[in-house]
Amino acid sequence: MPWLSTLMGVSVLGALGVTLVRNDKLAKQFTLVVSLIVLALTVAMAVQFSPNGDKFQFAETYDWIPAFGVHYGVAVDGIALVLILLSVILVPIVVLASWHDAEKGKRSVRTYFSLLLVLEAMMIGVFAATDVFLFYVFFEAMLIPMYFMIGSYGGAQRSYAAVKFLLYSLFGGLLMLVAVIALYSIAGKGTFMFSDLVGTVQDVTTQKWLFLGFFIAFAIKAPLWPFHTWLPDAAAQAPAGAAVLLVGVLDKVGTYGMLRFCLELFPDAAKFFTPLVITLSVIGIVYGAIVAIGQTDMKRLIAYTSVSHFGFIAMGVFAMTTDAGAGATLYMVNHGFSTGALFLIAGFLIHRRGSQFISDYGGVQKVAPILAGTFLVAGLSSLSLPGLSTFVSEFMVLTGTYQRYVVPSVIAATGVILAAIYILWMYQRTMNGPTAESVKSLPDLNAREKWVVAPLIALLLVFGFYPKPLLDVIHPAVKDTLSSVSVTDPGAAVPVAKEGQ
Amino acid sequence: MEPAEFIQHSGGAIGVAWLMIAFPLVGAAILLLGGRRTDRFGHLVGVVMAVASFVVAALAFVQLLGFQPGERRRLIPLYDFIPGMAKVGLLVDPLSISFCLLITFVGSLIHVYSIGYMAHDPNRRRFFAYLNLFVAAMLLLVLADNYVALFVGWEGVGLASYLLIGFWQHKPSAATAAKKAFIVNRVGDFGLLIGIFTIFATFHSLAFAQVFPAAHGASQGTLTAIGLLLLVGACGKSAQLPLQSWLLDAMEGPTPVSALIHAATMVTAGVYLIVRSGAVFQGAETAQLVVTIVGVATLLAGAIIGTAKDDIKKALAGSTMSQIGYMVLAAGIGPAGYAFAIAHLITHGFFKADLFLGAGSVMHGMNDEVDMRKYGGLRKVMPITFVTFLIGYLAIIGFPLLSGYFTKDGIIETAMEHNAVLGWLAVIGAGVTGFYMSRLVFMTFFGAKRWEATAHPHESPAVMTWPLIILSLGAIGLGAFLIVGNRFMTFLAPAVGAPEELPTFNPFSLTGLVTLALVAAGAAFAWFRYGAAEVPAVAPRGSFLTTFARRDLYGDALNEALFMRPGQWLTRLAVFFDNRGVDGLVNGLAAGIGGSSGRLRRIQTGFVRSYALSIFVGAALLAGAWLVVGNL
Amino acid sequence: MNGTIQAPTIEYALLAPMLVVFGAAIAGVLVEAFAPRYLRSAIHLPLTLLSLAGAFALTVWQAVKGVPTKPAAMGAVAVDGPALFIWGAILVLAFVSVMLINDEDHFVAAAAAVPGSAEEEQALYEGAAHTEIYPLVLFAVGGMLLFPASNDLLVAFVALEVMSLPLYLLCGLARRRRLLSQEAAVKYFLLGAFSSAFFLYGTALLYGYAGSIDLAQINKALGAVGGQDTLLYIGAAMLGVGLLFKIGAAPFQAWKPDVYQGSPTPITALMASGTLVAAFGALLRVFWVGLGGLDWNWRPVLYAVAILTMVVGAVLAITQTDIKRMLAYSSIAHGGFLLVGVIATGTSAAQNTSALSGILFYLVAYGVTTVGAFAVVTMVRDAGGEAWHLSRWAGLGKRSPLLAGVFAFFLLAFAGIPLTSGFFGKYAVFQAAVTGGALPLVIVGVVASAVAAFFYVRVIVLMFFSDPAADGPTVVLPSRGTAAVVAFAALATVVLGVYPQPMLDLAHSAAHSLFVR
Amino acid sequence: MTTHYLVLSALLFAIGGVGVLVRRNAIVVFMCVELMLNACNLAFVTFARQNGNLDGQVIAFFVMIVAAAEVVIGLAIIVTIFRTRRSASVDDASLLKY
Repeated sequence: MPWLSTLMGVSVLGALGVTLVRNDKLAKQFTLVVSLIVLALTVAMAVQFSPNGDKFQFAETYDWIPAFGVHYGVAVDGIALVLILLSVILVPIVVLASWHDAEKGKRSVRTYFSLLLVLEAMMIGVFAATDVFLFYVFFEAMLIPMYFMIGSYGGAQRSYAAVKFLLYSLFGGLLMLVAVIALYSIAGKGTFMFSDLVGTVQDVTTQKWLFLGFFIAFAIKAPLWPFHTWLPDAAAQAPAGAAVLLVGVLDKVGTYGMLRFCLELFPDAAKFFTPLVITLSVIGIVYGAIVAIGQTDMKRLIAYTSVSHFGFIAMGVFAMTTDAGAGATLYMVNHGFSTGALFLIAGFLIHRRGSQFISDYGGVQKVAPILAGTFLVAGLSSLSLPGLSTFVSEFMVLTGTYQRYVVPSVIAATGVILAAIYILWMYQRTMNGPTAESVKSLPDLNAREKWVVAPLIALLLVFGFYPKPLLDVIHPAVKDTLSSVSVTDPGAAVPVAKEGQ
Repeated sequence: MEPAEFIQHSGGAIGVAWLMIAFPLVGAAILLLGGRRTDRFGHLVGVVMAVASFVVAALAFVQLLGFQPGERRRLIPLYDFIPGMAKVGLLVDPLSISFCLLITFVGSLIHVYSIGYMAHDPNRRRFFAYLNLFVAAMLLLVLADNYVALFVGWEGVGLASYLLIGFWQHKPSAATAAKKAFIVNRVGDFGLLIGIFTIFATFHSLAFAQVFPAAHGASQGTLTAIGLLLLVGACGKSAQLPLQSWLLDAMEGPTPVSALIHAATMVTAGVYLIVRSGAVFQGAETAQLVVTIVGVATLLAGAIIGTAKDDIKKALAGSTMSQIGYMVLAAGIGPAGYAFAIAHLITHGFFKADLFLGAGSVMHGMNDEVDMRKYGGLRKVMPITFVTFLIGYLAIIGFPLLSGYFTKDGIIETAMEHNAVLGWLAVIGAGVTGFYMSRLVFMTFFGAKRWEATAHPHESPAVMTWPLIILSLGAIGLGAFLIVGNRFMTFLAPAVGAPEELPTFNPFSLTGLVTLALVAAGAAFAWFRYGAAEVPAVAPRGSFLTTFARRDLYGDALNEALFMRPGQWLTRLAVFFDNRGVDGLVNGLAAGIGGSSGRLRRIQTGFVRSYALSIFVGAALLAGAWLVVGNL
Repeated sequence: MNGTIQAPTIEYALLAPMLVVFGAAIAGVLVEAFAPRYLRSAIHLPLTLLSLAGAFALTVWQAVKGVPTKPAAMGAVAVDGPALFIWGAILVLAFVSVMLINDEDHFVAAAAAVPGSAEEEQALYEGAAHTEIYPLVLFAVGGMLLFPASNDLLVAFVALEVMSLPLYLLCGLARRRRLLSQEAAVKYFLLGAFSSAFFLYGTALLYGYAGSIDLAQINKALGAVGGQDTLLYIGAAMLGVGLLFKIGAAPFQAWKPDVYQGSPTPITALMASGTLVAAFGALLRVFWVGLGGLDWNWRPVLYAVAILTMVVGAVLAITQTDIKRMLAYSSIAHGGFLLVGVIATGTSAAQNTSALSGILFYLVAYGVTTVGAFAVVTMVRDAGGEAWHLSRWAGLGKRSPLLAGVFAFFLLAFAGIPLTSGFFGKYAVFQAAVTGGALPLVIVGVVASAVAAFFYVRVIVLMFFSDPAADGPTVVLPSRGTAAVVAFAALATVVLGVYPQPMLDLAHSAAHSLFVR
Repeated sequence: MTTHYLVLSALLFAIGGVGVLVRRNAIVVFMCVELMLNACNLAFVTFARQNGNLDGQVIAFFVMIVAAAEVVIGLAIIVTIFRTRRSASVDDASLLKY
């Protein structure tokens, strides 16, 4: 069964279907059902994935544009699989969370949900693409639905934010296009299939230039310091649901791209640039966190926390140890859930009070304890509290990095302290203290909102204590990636007795 | 005597040791997820879960005693937590079981006590949920068989502590204190994390059973680094210098919390960590030296702070700092000190919980007044509280034959043998303890009544006094039970090792006598100042030293000047830089292109002749370029 | 010689498409002369469309039958693969443009009447119309067909004039804003004539250099003739001026915004699509065939021109407030992107083929999209005619989501977003350029694309993210022709964006044999 | 020998070109363009002589025809705008700009 095509097909047909439904409420329900079907299908696919089987599974390859050597090639390895799972899990949650978001501005509700499903198809496609060109196509094309979601349904500064988002990403993408073209012509294989391109560029100088072309695009997308300034604007202006997909999934394409393309296609260049990337990541971690502390706008604050978190992910990718790589991949998934929860709950709060500014709140815990409690849990996941899944990934990234780069990982670990400051200070200012007059009559979470938050928190908890199912899938893929970069994990200085001896 | 081998275990109460964690965890889950529906019986669920946990701990203890001493380190594997990095399991050995008993027993008592103490709080259910959560996390911390799981518990107790300090979150001071506790603890955790990284990088394992036997193989430098980093973690959690500042603020939490978390159990986790990682510290003398210095410095600092506080809970908090300083000091000495450190930890758990709960009982009767200057003469109206408090007091100052006498004296003696300077400083600390604890008792229970007009002090209900009574029994007898005949040292030996030559208890050693004399002098001085003399309702200005102590040795001021203000300044700078610098560059580039577009379009004048000119000039340029290229 | 003049051999079958168009044009003139006024329109439209369709059919037939390998008409006209492809493209674009032109509302009632005068009132009242438009368009299209196929410079010059002269007139025939329209006509005419003089002078110099105006002969002479290099270089440069003027390359771009803005929108559509395609065809033929041996010489020059064109087009478009002007600058930028492809020649035939097929694909993709975009512009109206000012387009997405959506889609295609035709066009050209070693040019190209994206996106922002003005423009109910044009353009943009393979194959097979010599 | 003619042709072309740039009257501008075309003709004829074939002379005839056609169109346009604006100055027609 062509699983991946089916997933995308269902989403796209769903998107078309939504535009045909006349009634807004029906359209929402329809979208929810479609996204749940996609989720169910993905889960059905995921259980058939054998972690130690072929590297790429569920592969489908057809010629698309033979003139350019372009294929419609999709398949997943462990890394792609978990990211697709992340995407399809978040979509129904976002649909449910955005139930009333599109209604504010008298904009078309159906369009919003239709865009959401289009985006879902593209998110699946971008992670599943095994053809570099196809990846690029999805990479760029997925900007458009997000652009419309931010621009049409966002906050007051929405068009500025949307344009900035689009142009910044487009700029990076175009640089990548040059590199893609150059890769094709240098490889001279007449094909864009990833597996055929691996190892074709031998010259190190060429590798470096091509690497930069790809990397800058991914660094903008991720976003890595200093290419991050579009994110706070975009995330703050986007409706909460779109912000979740933007930060939770779209940005992961950047770090995913680094892991998949920058490392495997240009191993020597990747090694050459590792010090630079690690430095940028570490700066991003600390800087993002410090700037987050100084924010007055909740959504901007969350966006800056993500800048910090993406620093961790990039650092893990480029540390080039199995632990760090697997940790970084897991981080991508966990961060999706964690930031997703934060954005959504902050969105609920903002929706109630109509302000994004922290200073407009205070003492919400008293009037809306469930909202406050879930917000705290989401916040704690952002500061990587053990017991929540984000801890596992951050721990793995830091431990893995420490094995090779001691000083960077130590500096990065200060992010642990800074995270506590930005999260708890925000929590204190919004939720604690005497109840502010303006929030006295704030209602607590309703049933729909609880259904939005519950699965996220459940996932955070379950993977916090039992990340093995994900890691079992991720590990072989990461090992494979690193072996194609031909790096080996540093060994132990002091051998220990193995278990059972 | 070297520690025993690790043995895989299954079956019996030890085999289901995870139930100890599971019970309170389930309790917390029921209470949190159940919401208001569980309001009516929530506190009972909490108590039952804590007691159930105690029962499992007790049964496990009994089972453990059934093994030969050399076979008392039992590993119970649970599951693969982080594949390739950490398999999670439990380690039941004399050390962990001691903690389990302390935590579950004192914890259960405090649960019971809280039923009364929190009776009128609308959020009592939530309080019990957090207490249960704490117990579960604390048990995970001590039962974990590897550093990751330990860290999970470590942070878990931090979370519970955060939630409980800020339980009355509507008070800004409570919310701020909670946040401060968490953040300062995070600084410690940062050190602990790096320590764990180093362990993993060195051994490629985080399991105690693999790391400890191999520890001697690592280089001195590595072990020192690990030791110091673990110490940073311990300092955070155990409020040792320089990460002590949060503990005093933490008294914003309800008093049972102060008793359980910030006196009896959580704050001693640092001591646990150091003792548990003995294999690492014993290979790193420098690290051990630093540990002892930190311990001594903190025991003195805590004692000094305790002398100046009028807030009964803060005075006790200073005392807690000081007592943990003793434990850390002992833990830094090595196997000779481990047993005393843990023994003092246990007895301290009893008498300090007793004192805190007693203080809570007083506050309960005094409309939550905490200022001792508004107490006085309470012994008559609160007889049970008074008696139990008095026992706790005598225990802590080291009154002969009570618990503290044995355990603290053990520490001082060992320290004296290890390093005379440290030993004498510890003795001085004991003297100061005698003063500030006496001051506290005299101001509270003796002298004239200085109550507010609205106060109607009364004895607390039985649900609160019974825990006091039980705890005070522990405060009386536990020390002798553990120390006499080196019972505890022998018991712990399989877990932490013991010196080849067991110490002999000498009640008439020089050190012991001097200590007693100093304590007596301190108590007497306190009597003259606060027992016999009138206590002014408002604290006198006092000397520079008094202010120094009142202001927590300027710890907060130092933090503020060194970290907070520069931090705020840095934050503002970073935000400004981000908006104007990084983003400014991006926007500036865009504006630059837009601006040049605006200027360049003026070239398009609209006059056809100027267009013709551009064609003419263009043609000339084209021809010129062609010629230049052609003739190259 | 001997006093006997041999009759030239003319391959009428090969030239049939052009002959059909020219024949129909002449027939159109006769219709003007003899048919009664009320019938003219009814005759012209079918005549024009049928002739274009017929010419297209003949072109297809020609292509199916087999592409000739020798120039036709005594070496004057080369009907080769690229020419046939370009013919097909021009004919399709002309066909759809005529469907726009058919909407007579765009053209002046009486060109001779002074704007605002009583005569004009009268003409309007009578419903007069200049039906000469149709034969003029056919003449222009005929010129467009001949221009890229001309194999010697004289034919090229004549074709250039045949193409341009009717367009000069057509530019001045707008129904509304007649002052602007007339100004556009004057400017276009004067500058066009000026530039064709350069073209002619270049022809003269090359004739002097090579002794022939036949492109193949000139190329042959490049190596053989010595000592007259200055003549050659200046001649080639002058020729270049004429050609670059037509495609609107900087610094010869100045006419484009003014003329595009002032002309009747359907004519703008024809110019932006058909003329551009024809001019690029001619440019390629002249440079690749006539000056092919001189590529080491002209490549650096065109390199600079391409960069300047892309930058000027992209940067100046940013601050435009008039939709047609903005599209004009966009067309300049696209001309620059296409020039990148012209430079992407190489030593191997495969490289040249891929560059040529890339350009051909780009021309089709851009042409179709641009006609569609101008068709949309004709539909957004104010009281005074088309609403050109961008601020008037605010909130169009809310008033008329479908139209705005289609227009946004065209804009995204211009910007080169994947899954639109514009992306593959740009990709094809850039890929050829990278393979040809012009990487720096491609980097400038993508940076310019990013800048260009800004103003496309800005229009989308206006249409969708801004609130509509209270007295915003109305969207007229499109005539069947206009609707068909928009639908066709949208469909083509989608199909070429999602499944470009057939068109790429076509372009490739057209380019495969390259230009005949 | 033919060089003089070529120089004259170039001069005429340049004069025509400069005339387009400096003259305001549309008719005069247009005449300058015609001058440029005639300069081309002179060059063609000269080169024909130089190259010894007739092509150049034939071309000159073609150019004359084209120039005539251009005149027709050009005058029509110029007259129309003159009627509207009552001015033949090309500088007056500058509404379309920037």
